[in-house]
Amino acid sequence: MKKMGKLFAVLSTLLFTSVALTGSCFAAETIKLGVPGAHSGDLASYGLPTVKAAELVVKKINANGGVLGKQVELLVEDDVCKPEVAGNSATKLVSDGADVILGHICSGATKAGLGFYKDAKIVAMSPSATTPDLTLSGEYPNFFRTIAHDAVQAKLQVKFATEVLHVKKIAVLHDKGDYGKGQAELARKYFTEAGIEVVLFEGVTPGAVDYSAIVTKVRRFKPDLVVWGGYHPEASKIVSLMRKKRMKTAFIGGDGVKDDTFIKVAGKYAEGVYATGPMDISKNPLAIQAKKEHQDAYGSDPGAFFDAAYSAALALLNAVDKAGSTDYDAIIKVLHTEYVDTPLGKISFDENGDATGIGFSVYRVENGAFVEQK
Amino acid sequence: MTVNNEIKKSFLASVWFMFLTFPIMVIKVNTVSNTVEWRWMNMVGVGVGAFFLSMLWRYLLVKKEMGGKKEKTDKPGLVQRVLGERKFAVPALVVLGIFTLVFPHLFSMYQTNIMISALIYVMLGLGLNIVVGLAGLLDLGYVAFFAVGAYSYALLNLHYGLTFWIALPLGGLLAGCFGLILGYPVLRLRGDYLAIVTLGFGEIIRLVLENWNEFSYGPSGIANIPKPPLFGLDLSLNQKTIYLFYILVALVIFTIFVINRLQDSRIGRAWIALKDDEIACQAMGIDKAKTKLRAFALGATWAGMGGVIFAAKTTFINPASFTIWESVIILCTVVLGGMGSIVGVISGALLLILLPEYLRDFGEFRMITFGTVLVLMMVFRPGGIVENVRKTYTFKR
Amino acid sequence: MKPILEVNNLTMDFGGLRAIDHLNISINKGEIAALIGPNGAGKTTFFNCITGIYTPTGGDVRISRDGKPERINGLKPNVVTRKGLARTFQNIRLFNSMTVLENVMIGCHPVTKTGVLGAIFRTRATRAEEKLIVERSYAILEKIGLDKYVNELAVNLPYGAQRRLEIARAMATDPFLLLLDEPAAGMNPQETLELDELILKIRDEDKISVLLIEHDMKLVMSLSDNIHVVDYGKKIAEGGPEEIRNNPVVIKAYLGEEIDA
Amino acid sequence: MDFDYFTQLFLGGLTRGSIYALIALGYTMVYGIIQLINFAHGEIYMIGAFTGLIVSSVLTMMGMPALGVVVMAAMAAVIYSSAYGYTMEKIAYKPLRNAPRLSALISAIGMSLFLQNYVLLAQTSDFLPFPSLIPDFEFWEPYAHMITSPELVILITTFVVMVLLTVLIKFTKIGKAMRATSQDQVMAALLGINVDRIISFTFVVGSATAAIGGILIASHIGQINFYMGFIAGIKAFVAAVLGGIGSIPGAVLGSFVLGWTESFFTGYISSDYEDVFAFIILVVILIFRPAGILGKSETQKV
Repeated sequence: MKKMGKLFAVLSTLLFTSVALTGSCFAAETIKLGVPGAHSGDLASYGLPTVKAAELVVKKINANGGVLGKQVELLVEDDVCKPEVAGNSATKLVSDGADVILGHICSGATKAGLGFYKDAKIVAMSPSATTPDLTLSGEYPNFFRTIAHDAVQAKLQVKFATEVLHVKKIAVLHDKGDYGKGQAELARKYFTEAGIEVVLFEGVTPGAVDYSAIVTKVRRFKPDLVVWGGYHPEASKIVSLMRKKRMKTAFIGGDGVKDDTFIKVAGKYAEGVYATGPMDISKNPLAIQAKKEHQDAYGSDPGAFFDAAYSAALALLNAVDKAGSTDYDAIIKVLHTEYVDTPLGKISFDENGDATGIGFSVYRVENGAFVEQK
Repeated sequence: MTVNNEIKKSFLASVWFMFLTFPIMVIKVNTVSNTVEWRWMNMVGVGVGAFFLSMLWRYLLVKKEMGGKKEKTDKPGLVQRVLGERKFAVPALVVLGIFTLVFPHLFSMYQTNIMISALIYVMLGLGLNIVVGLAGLLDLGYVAFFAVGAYSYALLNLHYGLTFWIALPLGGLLAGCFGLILGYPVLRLRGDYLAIVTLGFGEIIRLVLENWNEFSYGPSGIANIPKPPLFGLDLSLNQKTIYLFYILVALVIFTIFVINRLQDSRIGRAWIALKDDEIACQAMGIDKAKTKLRAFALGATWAGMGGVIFAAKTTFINPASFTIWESVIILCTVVLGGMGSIVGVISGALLLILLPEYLRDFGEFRMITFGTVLVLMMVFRPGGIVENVRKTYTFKR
Repeated sequence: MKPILEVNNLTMDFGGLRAIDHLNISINKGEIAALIGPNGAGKTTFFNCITGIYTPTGGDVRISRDGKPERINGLKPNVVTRKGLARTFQNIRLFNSMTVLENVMIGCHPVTKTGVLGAIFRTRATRAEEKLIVERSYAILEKIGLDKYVNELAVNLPYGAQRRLEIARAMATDPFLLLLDEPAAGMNPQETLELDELILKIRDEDKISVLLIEHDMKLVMSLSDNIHVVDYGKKIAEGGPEEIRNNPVVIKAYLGEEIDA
Repeated sequence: MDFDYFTQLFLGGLTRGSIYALIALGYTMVYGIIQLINFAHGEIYMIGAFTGLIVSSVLTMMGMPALGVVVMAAMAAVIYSSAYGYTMEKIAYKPLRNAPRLSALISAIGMSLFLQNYVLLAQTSDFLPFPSLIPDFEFWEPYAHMITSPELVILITTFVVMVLLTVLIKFTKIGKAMRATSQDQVMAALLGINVDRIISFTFVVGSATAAIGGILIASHIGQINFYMGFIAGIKAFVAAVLGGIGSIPGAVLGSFVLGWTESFFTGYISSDYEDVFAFIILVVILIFRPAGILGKSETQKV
């Protein structure tokens, strides 16, 4: 008899836990903000700043009484930027009852996660996934982003290159990644359409110890401009090497390059490099404040996509607040209609889920800072 | 005296580790203010931690030495004994079976989902076990075949609309052919040379998938791969996941069945002979090339089928899922579990895949814990969790 | 009578070193022959050449199992084994992670043919074959006197038993000629005596001819019908035990020059 | 013009090969002595770079002159990497000396993960700028478009390290002991060689060369990150195998062959498939020479 009792106890515990695990249906004590992204592995440096941004936003909001009278809780999940792990992180977040998602970081991981969120009716907002069809395909009504997609940047680069730099032929390099190669292909497409000759289109291996071969090759083709698709570490290696080898060819990158770390790492070699990125926000008081918060809390400057992540966190929590509940349709409606003040400016989201009000500009590194080009 | 001695040793270890971790743990350069942050508390932590851990470490090593003194026996371990006895094995399997059947209903979709991941790795582990555990060929590019399977399904579905059930054997077959293609040129290579060439092959496959956009859609991958259909029923995501779980359970059982049969057959014995002594193996009339190719092809076939399921599970694949790390992890499941042992490989796979998932609560300490577990497991149990035991025969005479 | 193994002018070079120099040896059916010579004379190399582990630089190796001669040099070891030449190794090469019985079952490999599918589905033919080789292996072990170790791991066997297991394993391949490389090395006198009986039994009951390399002269003299002596890769003498015992060339090769002085 | 291009690619490949060589030396030495693929060797190189960065930043802030900073940072990197290599061997490999070889490999993989994440947690996940410790030499300016000053320094250093290592192994007592140990551990022990000490020493020397590689590469490419050791480590390992693992001249030659292969393939065909081609070269060479270019194909004693 005693045994039966024990068995019963075990079974009921099992049942209870399983219900508890599935149960987002219970009235949540807190508003849960899921933050999935690459927090370990080679791309960790793109994922962790988003976690920090979320931490800062949540700390501030909680100190002011939270959202809808509830405290905001962070659910941080590592997806290592791998689709299959992202699927697991996504289901974990769904199971843990996340109300809104800030993530994922990489486009591939985002694609893998979105299906789960869509099914569970949860809104996701990425600060960094720039593959155009995430929003343009219309497949994911639950997806939003606080960063412009790659086509916007590519067109801007073409415009700048033809109208300001008057280039005739270009070389396109990329890092073979999801993000970088996507950018590079759009660049090739739009530059070719604009009648500019693409003399070289090649990928480099990220993490390689040396890029002198590809730099030598670029020199041989004598392009007027090198267009880079990818993140800043490889960009700074290539630019530095080009300059060290006394090449003066202009260099332009996307928002993966428009990062202060790029200037810090490339140092004097960064001078004169162009990059497209979200409109200058260095005068935006919210952005200044966010940066200061980060410096105070972590003793270093914020990393990649920090401002976009900070803004996304604000936009999401604001939407919950305005919607008055964590109801899916209500949140989506708020996101599409209401404007919110963020470090990126006053933003809202268009019918596809792309943020409006975040313009793009071309920057040039001058005296160790990105300077907006008019 | 000995106690004193031990304390002295631990003290030295403690000092050594404080020295060792000094620049990285203590100094942090603040890049904003260009000042140096001295984190002396970390050093204290390292010192105290190293002191006690080094005591524990030496105690455990001594204990292991004592245990290891015994001659290598073929006495079955606890697991085998339990499984060997019919009166334990049957109820244990029944309980396990029932638990498996109700699992997706008891736990959330997340749990089911990671269990699917774990089971895929069980399949991969068992497949690699043929190559590494039985035939003794160190394969560091196993993920290539996994990728072949996954892309077969994704592409065949995309272009020709082939369904999961047709793609499953086809993916396996294609991967098996790749196994032969790889196996052929490397027949002459042994040990670590083989390892590096297979590693290279794995990377070649991944790089081709990454670069050849027209074929594989490059790094942006292939999305919207359908999950397996069930008589045209319109299932919810949760139901589809549960269905996939059951399919996988069935496949794992099938795998266990096949490998179990193989390892005690003429083929399996030839593999083990090849692993133990290549020259003697040939002198017994066994065709080395054929035996190796068979192992490669069969192992690859399983990876291919695993790949098809993987594609169906994530519904989105890109080359990022098929890096050398995956090969390494699969190899770890085989070695950690116990080479050649089916129960061992299953436990290894479950441990290695579930551990990082459940370690999510450790947050940022997840991967460092994982690394530590790998080292500790190998130091204290180098033969793996469950060591392989050969079949015994009885004679009535 | 036609020889079952005929080696003509066999030569083996390693780089500049000639390990075997135009060696001629032939073995007749039902014969126990011995190959002796000082250390480094090229005896094991000779075995390696005729079993396919090395490809000889020159010369011919012919076998004739059923009276039909066949050239076998250059064939792979496994093919040679299938043609009926089985061997043991000087430095014991057992399959250590398998049991004694399984070691012998491996030897049955050439006489069976189950494939992957057969093994998976355990067809009737497979089951019959499995049953057959288990019984056959057990019978061989009984004959060799290792039946008490059936389920032990090979690595745990005493030294003498390991040597005999090598013989059992070789016999399982169904040879007509057994090549034994120092079968008595490391055995005590009692074990050597048993080995002597065993080899005779193999010849008389199983009709397998034997060629052995051995340093134990007592064993060689008591067993062999014919003895071949090699030194520096060349044959220096051949004949029955008595003949060899009294051959001055052999004595010189073994004991060095100073005996004459 | 075309000859110029060829020369540049040749020099680029030479630099790249030198970098691989500095890491591959450690791989090959450790392999030669205990037949272990030390998967965590790339991490030692990363730790060398990090230590160099930390020490040089602290010293620069304290106002030390540039030359002193370079010397001190390099010394610290070498000392600490060696210490890490030594400790790693004691913890993760020594207890496994008699275990199956694959177990030691898994232990090495665990160690690699541990060290990566240790640096990630204790320092940062970000890319850190690495000061270019090697200035642009003025006298070199006319040739700088061909080969930059840091590249020149890398070439020279690699050459010096290789000569020193050869001397160490060929002509010193401990070098002889190392060779003896790598041939036959048991026999070496019987001859009174302290095998444990020799193995530790091998790890120390291997780690030291990796550390030199670490700071040279870091100052060449100007940035470091906790993950930098992984790919460099794999490439160096490929190079070591290509040349014949266990052989020191082999590791160097293999590194150059790999470096040139990558450089010329990128230059004349496409960098898209640069690694594919590197691996194909590896496969082809191993098919014709299964023990690598300079490796002795050991004929097994039967």
